Amino acid sequence: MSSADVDLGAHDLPVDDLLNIHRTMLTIRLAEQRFMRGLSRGEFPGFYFPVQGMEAAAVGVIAALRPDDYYITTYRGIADILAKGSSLEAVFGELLGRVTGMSRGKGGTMHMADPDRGMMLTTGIVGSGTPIANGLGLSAQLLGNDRVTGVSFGDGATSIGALHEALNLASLWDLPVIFVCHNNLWGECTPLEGYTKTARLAERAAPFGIPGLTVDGTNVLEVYDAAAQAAERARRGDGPTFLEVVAPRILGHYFGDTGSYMDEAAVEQARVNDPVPKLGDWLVSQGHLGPDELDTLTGQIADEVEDALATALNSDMLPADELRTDVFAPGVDTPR
Amino acid sequence: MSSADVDLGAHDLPVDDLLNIHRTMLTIRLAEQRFMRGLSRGEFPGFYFPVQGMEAAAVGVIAALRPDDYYITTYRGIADILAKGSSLEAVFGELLGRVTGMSRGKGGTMHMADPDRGMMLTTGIVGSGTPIANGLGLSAQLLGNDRVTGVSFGDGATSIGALHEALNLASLWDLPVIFVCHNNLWGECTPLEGYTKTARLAERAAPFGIPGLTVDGTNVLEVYDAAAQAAERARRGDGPTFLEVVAPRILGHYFGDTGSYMDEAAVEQARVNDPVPKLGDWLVSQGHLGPDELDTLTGQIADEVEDALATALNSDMLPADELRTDVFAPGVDTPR
Amino acid sequence: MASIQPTETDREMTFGEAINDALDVALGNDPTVFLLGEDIADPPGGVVRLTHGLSTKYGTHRVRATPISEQAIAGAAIGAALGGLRPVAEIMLMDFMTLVMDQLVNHAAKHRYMSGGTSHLPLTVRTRIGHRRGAQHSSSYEAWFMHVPGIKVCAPTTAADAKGLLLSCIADDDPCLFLEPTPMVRSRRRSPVPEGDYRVPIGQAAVARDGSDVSIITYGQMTPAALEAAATLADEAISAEVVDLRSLVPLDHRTVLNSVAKTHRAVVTHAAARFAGPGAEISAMIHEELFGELERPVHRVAAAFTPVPFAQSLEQVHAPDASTIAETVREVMK
Amino acid sequence: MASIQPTETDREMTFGEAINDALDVALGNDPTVFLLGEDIADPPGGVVRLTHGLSTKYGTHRVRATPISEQAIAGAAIGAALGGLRPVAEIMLMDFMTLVMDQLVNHAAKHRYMSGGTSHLPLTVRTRIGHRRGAQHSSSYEAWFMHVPGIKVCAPTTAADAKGLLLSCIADDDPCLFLEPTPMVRSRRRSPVPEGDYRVPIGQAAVARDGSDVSIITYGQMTPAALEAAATLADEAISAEVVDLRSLVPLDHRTVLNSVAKTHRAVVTHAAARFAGPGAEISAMIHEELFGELERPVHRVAAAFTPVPFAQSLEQVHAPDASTIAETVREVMK
Ligand SMILES: Cc1ncc(C[n+]2csc(CCOP(=O)(O)OP(=O)(O)O)c2C)c(N)n1
Ligand SMILES: Cc1ncc(C[n+]2csc(CCOP(=O)(O)OP(=O)(O)O)c2C)c(N)n1
Ligand SMILES: [Mg+2]
Ligand SMILES: [Mg+2]
Repeated sequence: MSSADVDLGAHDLPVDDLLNIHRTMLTIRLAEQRFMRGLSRGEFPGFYFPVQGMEAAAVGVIAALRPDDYYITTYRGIADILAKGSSLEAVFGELLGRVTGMSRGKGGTMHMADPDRGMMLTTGIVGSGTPIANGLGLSAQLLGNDRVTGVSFGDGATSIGALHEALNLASLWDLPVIFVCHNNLWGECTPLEGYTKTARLAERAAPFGIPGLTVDGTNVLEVYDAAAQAAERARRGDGPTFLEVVAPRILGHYFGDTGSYMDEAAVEQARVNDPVPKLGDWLVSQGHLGPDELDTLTGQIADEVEDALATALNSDMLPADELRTDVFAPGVDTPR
Repeated sequence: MSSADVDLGAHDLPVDDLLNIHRTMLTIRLAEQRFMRGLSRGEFPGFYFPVQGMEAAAVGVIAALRPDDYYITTYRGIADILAKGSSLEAVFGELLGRVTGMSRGKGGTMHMADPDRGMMLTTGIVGSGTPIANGLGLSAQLLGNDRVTGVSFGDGATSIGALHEALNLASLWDLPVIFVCHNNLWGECTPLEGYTKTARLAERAAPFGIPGLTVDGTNVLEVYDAAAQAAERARRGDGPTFLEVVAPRILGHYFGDTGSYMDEAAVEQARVNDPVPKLGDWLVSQGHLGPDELDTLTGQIADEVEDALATALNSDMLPADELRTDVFAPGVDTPR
Repeated sequence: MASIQPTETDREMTFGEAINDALDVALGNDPTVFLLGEDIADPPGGVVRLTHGLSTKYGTHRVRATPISEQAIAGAAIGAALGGLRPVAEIMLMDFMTLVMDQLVNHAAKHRYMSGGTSHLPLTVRTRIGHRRGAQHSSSYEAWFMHVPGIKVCAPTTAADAKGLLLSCIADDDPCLFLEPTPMVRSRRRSPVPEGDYRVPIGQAAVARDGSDVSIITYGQMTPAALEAAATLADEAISAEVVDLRSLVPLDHRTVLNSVAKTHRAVVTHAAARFAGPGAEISAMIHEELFGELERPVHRVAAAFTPVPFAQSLEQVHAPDASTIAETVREVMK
Repeated sequence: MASIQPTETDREMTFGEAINDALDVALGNDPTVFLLGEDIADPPGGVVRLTHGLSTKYGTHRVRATPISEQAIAGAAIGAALGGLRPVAEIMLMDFMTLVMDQLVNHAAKHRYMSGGTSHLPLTVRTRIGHRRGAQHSSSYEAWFMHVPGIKVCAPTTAADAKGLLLSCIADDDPCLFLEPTPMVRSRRRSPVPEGDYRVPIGQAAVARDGSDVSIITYGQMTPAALEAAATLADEAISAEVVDLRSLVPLDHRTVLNSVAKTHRAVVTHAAARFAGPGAEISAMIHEELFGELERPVHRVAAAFTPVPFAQSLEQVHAPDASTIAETVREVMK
């Protein structure tokens, strides 16, 4: 099977926007592949949580937001982070613990923050970003600006109590928050049906009076539309939306996890639905992109990725005397 | 208005059971009134969370359980505890911190446990009993007995994350647990509509595939029927039920809280629906109890209450050398 | 942000009124300050009325009653701080802080560091300790937070310090935990509190009573007991200096060490358990820094290693009081 | 429950295999034992395969994979213990223990006391520490739990102790926290572990190396570093005794004090932060109990007061290692 005969449906997004979305998705894909190749080859040490298969789920949502909107993501956040506008250098730098990383290497893989781009926080704790998103939403409400906050979390995070507290509060206060559930059907090695009887995770929002949408996360246009609708609702002051984006996991939980416990046929099906070629092929089929252009673009991005990685690898790690800075504001007498 | 013209509907419970239910409710009422009178008069120091108005909500559920079923309650637990079979002496003793208390006075008002009667734990932390109830349910499941576990919590506890984690797990594992939400329409000084947009709290159970029932908590027979149905389901191995028992609060949050922030008309209405006279009057109207018998019973129970309180007041508090016992099993070398 | 001494413009306030006043000043001066917590809006204006009147004055958008959702409260405070506000969250009691450890420890305290200093969280969490309502409503876990890099901890005793430290916490660019001892909150005693935006710097201890024979190091609810003990001891010709730490992080080592270097004897006392409690750090630090200068080992007078008992007979002997402190001081003076 | 010395029937195991073996023995011997935690069933049998094979052998009713719901896991363990079982719950990492503080501290630890001894909770919580995966996956908060009356804390270093202490925890009638350091769990080194129901008593330290000049007090992941330091120092004619605490609560004061009474010098080291860390209690205790008998103040070698940094350049200097320990010992020997 091939994804060439895919039909993403009609869409009235300007072609430039479609191309930008595609470029971002392709960048995420190539950056990830390059980084994992480096890890397998032992070019550098590190650990990594792959996003392959969820590029559309991430980019589709964030494309529907404004640059000054806020976002919170998880350890599996590279797609969100690049979509939100962080540079490849800043991402690679952080993954590698270098001073050129967006947090100068102190946060690392699971803790990327790029406040200038609205990427406010990355959590390594399942579900914990959701109550924090409410606070960002509240800040917009109290400051009287119309920024929207998106927060992504995995399907497994729906088992976490904090999410439900967050949903209730967001509903009560009509907070401009989009709860983006990246449902890849797995929490580590446990499949969705192994940890809940909830058939459709977006149902969890219903008792709180929050609209719960479920979309095909391999179709970036469908994701975009749902997110645009949620963002509009939030910006209007009508409150939160729960957006479940289903994008089956293709790789293991972390780099190095072979996913041997996953059903092969399902993984194969997920590969067929791989959102990145799906969008690329569709753009070609629609005449928005020539087949050669796609190749050229791929080459171009691969070069950018290579350059950014080289920049990161060529930059230093913080010197030991930076160990004790940034615990408190500068000048505070920090315990030894 | 009077509650005399109340209609509790037909019911096929044996009259003796009905009379026992009534006796328990009346005992709770009189015990509470006596204890609060003692507090107001300065007979003894202490603090207390009244249950007036929720006697039917508590007794109706527990009457539908077996004596060897498990229960977990909250600081507002005296109705549950007496219904589950603890003696007035053990309850007063604990409220007063005496050695005759069920926990020898170490636990006190908010921490009554009477394991011999299946009253396993009282929590002072809103919502925290619910995950623990799952464990009791699990123990029955793994030990292959058919004990059911009930856990009561307030309406305010529905805002707590732990409850939602507990619901998901109970659903997943088909645990024999009844989640009894004592909805008195208030969490401390905040009314229900002040903290959630959920119209009917039992809806919270739906996404987990748990049946959610809502009953009039001032009608003990309606409560009983719903609880009996939930208990049967649990005992059959079909899993948990969420049982919302609506019993509007009549008094303040704690003894001493005048409830000045509560709407007077609503309180008045709650008084009219007071479940204790409602059941008494109904029993009289059905001919199950003569009007004189009701008076005699009231006098009898009042005497029992008085005696039990006297016993408690006449008993000692633990001597200071018991301060450091019971931290660990006897004999463990406890830090100073 | 130097410490301002009480002036003519002082007003007599209870500890609770001083907290209310601090919040009032902060809300009045800085539009980015807002409060959130359970039952904090009018009525009732807080279960012990510490926020009374504030929602009426500043609106329920700035003094926000929340559902009973401690994790949501803490998370909202963090997010709001990220969004440019200065949230002041109330967690009713220290025992309920157990519910926000992930938000506070994993997220709030670590954020500045994890972001390499590119982002920070100016937020304050107020909570009450020493409530005396049984094992789940009375605990003192401040030692936990001392051990968490990235969060400051204040534990005032006087009304003026309560106001001055709370205003400093709110203005601070780091997460601050502000402890309010129930005995102080319940006290009807009034003492002078400076008007306006009065600040007490975080991390400065106060010598609450001068002395030369022995140093009693304490904070929060135990300071009055330490002062009472010192007064008793004065009658026995023992001159006890009382150091009120006021902040636990940063801890004012200098004031502690200066005092003990002078007296050569120290007693540390608190209402938290002794084992692995705040006094462990203080005792270790004194011994390590003033090795060879002490006449006697540091003594710790602290709560028994038990949950807080309910029975009054046990509750009374669970934590130290003026007489157990005085007794220990006499021991140390031998 | 006396400590059984390794015998002929020992088997060579890694630390991880010893834990798996302990769980296997407990499940095999006692039908009331069961395990619960995220991803603990086959496949994969635990994210680091510590429970590998157990659900296949004993069934998924006794080796239960849970949703990602730490509060529900801890609560279920408490309830199951109340119902007569001996649950062994896994919380994947110490950092996630922040989510179960209410259940563990307010409920599990206090239950025996609050019930006046009429009820108790035989439950074990296993968790990993020292994972080295950035600020939210690497923390060492064992000091918090030392300060919580009612919960025992074990921190083994060797495979044999891991097995013996875990079996003791499971058989214990009180809540026990069992710490598994990632460096040990990852280690492929095998050492002899007794077969069967081997128990190491909770609350007994081990003298991991005899010495006469100085005592290095440590536990868990730092013990190997302490031993390495001692070996290095031996070449410099410094005879360092290494005390591996093994349990933090109860803490084996006697073994510590005996050692230091002999050497008159002590260095305490751990991977937790120094300030208000476990070493604070140990240092304070040694100074207080052996006042006047020390040649030098106790030195604490511990992690910097910072969240755990990600960059290797910082991570490497964040916590102590053999060389920083040795350096401090040299200082103390001056
Ligand atoms: C509270 C908490 N518990 C456990 C973990 C360990 N853990 C890391 S990722 C993960 C699975 C999360 O699954 P999901 O939310 O579906 O996200 P995904 O990894 O699939 O993107 C788990 C259990 C954690 N980080 N936080
Ligand atoms: C986690 C937690 N937060 C706050 C409190 C303080 N508190 C005690 S009772 C109560 C209100 C609870 O309301 P609800 O659950 O409806 O029970 P009710 O008191 O009405 O029976 C609150 C907020 C607590 N005990 N636990
Ligand atoms: Mg997932
Ligand atoms: Mg209520």
